[in-house]
Amino acid sequence: MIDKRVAHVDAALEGLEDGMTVLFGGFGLCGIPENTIAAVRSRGTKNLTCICNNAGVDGFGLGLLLETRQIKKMISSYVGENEEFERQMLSGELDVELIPQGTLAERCRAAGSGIPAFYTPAGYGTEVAEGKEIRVFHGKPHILEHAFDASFAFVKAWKGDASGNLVFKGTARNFNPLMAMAGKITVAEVEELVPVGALDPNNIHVPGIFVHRIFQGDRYEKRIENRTVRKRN
Amino acid sequence: MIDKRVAHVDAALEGLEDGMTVLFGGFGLCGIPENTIAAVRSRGTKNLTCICNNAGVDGFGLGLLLETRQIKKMISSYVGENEEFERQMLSGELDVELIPQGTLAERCRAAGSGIPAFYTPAGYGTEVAEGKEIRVFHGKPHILEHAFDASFAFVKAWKGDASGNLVFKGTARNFNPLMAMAGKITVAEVEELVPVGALDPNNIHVPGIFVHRIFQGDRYEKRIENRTVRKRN
Amino acid sequence: MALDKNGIAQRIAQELRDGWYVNLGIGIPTLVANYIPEGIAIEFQSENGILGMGPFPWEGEEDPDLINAGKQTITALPGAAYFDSAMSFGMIRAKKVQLTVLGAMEVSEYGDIANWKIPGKMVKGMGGAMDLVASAENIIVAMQHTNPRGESKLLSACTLPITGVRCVKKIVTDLAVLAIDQERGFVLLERAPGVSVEEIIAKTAGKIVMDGPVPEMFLPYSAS
Amino acid sequence: MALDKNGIAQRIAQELRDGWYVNLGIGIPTLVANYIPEGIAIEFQSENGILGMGPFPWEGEEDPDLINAGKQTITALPGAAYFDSAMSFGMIRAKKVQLTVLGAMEVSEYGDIANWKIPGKMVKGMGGAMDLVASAENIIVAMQHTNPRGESKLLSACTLPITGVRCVKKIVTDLAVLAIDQERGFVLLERAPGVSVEEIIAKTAGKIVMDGPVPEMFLPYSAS
Repeated sequence: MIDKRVAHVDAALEGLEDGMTVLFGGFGLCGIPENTIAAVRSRGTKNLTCICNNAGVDGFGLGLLLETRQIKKMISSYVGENEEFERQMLSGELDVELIPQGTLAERCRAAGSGIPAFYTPAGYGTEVAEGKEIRVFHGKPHILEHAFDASFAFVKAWKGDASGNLVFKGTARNFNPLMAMAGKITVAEVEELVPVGALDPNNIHVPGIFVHRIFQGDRYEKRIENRTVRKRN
Repeated sequence: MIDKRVAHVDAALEGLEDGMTVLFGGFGLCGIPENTIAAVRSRGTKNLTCICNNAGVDGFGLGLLLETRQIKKMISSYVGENEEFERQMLSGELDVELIPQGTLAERCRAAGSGIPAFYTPAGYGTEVAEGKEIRVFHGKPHILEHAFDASFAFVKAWKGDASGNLVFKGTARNFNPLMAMAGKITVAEVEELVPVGALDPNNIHVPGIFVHRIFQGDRYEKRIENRTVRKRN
Repeated sequence: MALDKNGIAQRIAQELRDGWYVNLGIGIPTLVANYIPEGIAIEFQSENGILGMGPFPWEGEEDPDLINAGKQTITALPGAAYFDSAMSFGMIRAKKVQLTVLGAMEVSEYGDIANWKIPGKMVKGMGGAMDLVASAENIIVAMQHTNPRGESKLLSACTLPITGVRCVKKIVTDLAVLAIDQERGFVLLERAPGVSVEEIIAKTAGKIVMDGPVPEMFLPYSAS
Repeated sequence: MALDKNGIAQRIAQELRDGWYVNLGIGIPTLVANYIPEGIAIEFQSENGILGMGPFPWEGEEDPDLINAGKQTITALPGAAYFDSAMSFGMIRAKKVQLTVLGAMEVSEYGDIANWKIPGKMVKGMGGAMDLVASAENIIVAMQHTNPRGESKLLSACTLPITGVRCVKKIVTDLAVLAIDQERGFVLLERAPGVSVEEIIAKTAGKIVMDGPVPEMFLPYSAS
């Protein structure tokens, strides 16, 4: 068993440098690596290009790194719900690249699968396709898209073990497994670090080979962005 | 809940016609759809193009359909261990296309993911690359490969439910999930059909949306090709 | 009388067929789930990674690890499955989802759709919309017939940056049901109760055609 | 004295480093697992879909649902994971596997490898070999130095259809350890115990170079 455990989140960030491209798992505030985001903020690493489906909200998620101007560029599919983000974007302090969500997911998966490029129909005929190769397959135009190239991936799982195997819960899975596959160095924080052998090998979402550093996070807030409920009578 | 159950394997094969291209899950004899293979044999469907990593052995697996000359062409990565196969191939009765195993897997995954084509390094510089587009990414040549286009996928899972969700055991997973995703009509046979709700939604290997017909198989032989053991003292 | 949001959702729900997997966008499309015809089985997919999405949770039972693509807390029905975003968009691109319902700012008479960007305004992004419209074979747009300034949202050509080309199959607005015919433009199929063909034509900027008399929609529930 | 198969495997095992994921091909490579140096952690990947592969099962404990890529019954160690073939070759192509050991019929002085096809003979297929050699950054070939007819398997150029180009980094044969240098050819690094440089040169058809005296391999176990 290859032991991927690091004692503390700071050790997990060793080698993270200004100007790097990094992946952050999560969809909205669901399944985001809360401890890692806080540690990146403390570390003060600057000029990051962040690939993340969303950009957090004011004061939480990646919003924390926007506050401190640590992010130079965001590559996302949807970035609403964040005033500081909007301010930085409109003032030109922050560079933003918006790409279709499925393409974002597939570019992560491609990076983690040794597929340098693939064709997708998403965005054909739109400004997303500008400057990109178009090719027709089965009568339908497709765009050539490329795998991401990121130095670090920061993901959050529900459970994990010392060998780096990860398991996710509910829709907190989202981009996390794909980004875990895509990082040159993948850092996984887990709600619960379980003993090796405790996870069913049939039900591992990310095999440990993709994970380089793992630690148990603490004090998860798990904020809900849009609380919708049925009223009890 | 959309109910995918069919009462019997014969109903699961409705629409299977001579000359179709079909996917068969399994690696060697591990995880093969035994009941479905037997039913295809009984049905007598001819001139099939079979995409399967291997071609079974004499008298078992796809060997059963070779015996009855129901297969016109095999698309596989490895086809040893089968005398009847060898005879038909050398006599020219059977057409054989050999492709790298990872490319075979990825072409299934692409079909089930709406990716018409992708680049892979596998086979560059070999006869596998002949006639195919070569493109260099990051200084390394890659081959353009296309998604499969198959009418039926026949897979075998460990457990499944009426809504078509599938779970696999051990290395009997192999190509099964990918082929399940790739079929225009996907037929899943399972060792155990469990009540809807009995499978943990976190641990579904193939979501039911990919499965069109499901039934519980019986009398699984699960032959072992290469029995290797440690002797007890 | 023009339909309200629930009326639009209710009319769209009549398009559902037994055994369909359906992806509902944010806004009016979400309401479609409230009007599933009896006797048919439908499963809802949300592109952040769930099949078998159920209703909102009871108060106090919200799970932050269980949301839909609109980031709303949801529940999962028996037989549900969770998966990652690559598999989610894989099934979308592979056309395993039979119906996609989404909102729009503009639709052209060729079925182009614009729903993600207004030049000069803060752009939030396309989310999964471009993947959905580029992939789905059956796209219904749910929207108001005109914008708040009273201008038609059904145009000869979109003026806003588009989300997808020639992809919309049908449009249900507060005034009408229209199909897209690549040769002929908007085909007026049904009118909202009490709304005249003349009003619909007046409020449709794109080319509009009819195949004979245009019936009123049939809305079994009250359209309020 | 030329090494036997276990000697070759034993010498290759010295190349293993702590924390590596390793894919072992069929034949001699499989034996490498028997000689893992003490104090280092290695995990074995088998391309049919397992990480954390263990030894063969005890007699009577074979599980038909648990095999390796050679279709042999195996076991899984604590911390193992099963996955599908796309993910398996995904991790291979993405270079997550640090070392691949496989057999060969021929290797050229540029590191081309031929190990899947002999024209005129029944061709069984390349299995996963083409994916492995096209992807891995660290490929060691385990083979006999000469074929059964006594002809060198280390050539200027492969005569058989190749499996991959310029991919082999190191070769361990019954006679020698050689590295591939794209500029210079086979670099003779080590001799089997008692085997002379002259014999190795005589049995190597490709260009062979040396950087000074060539030491004997160090094999801590008896090489039998």
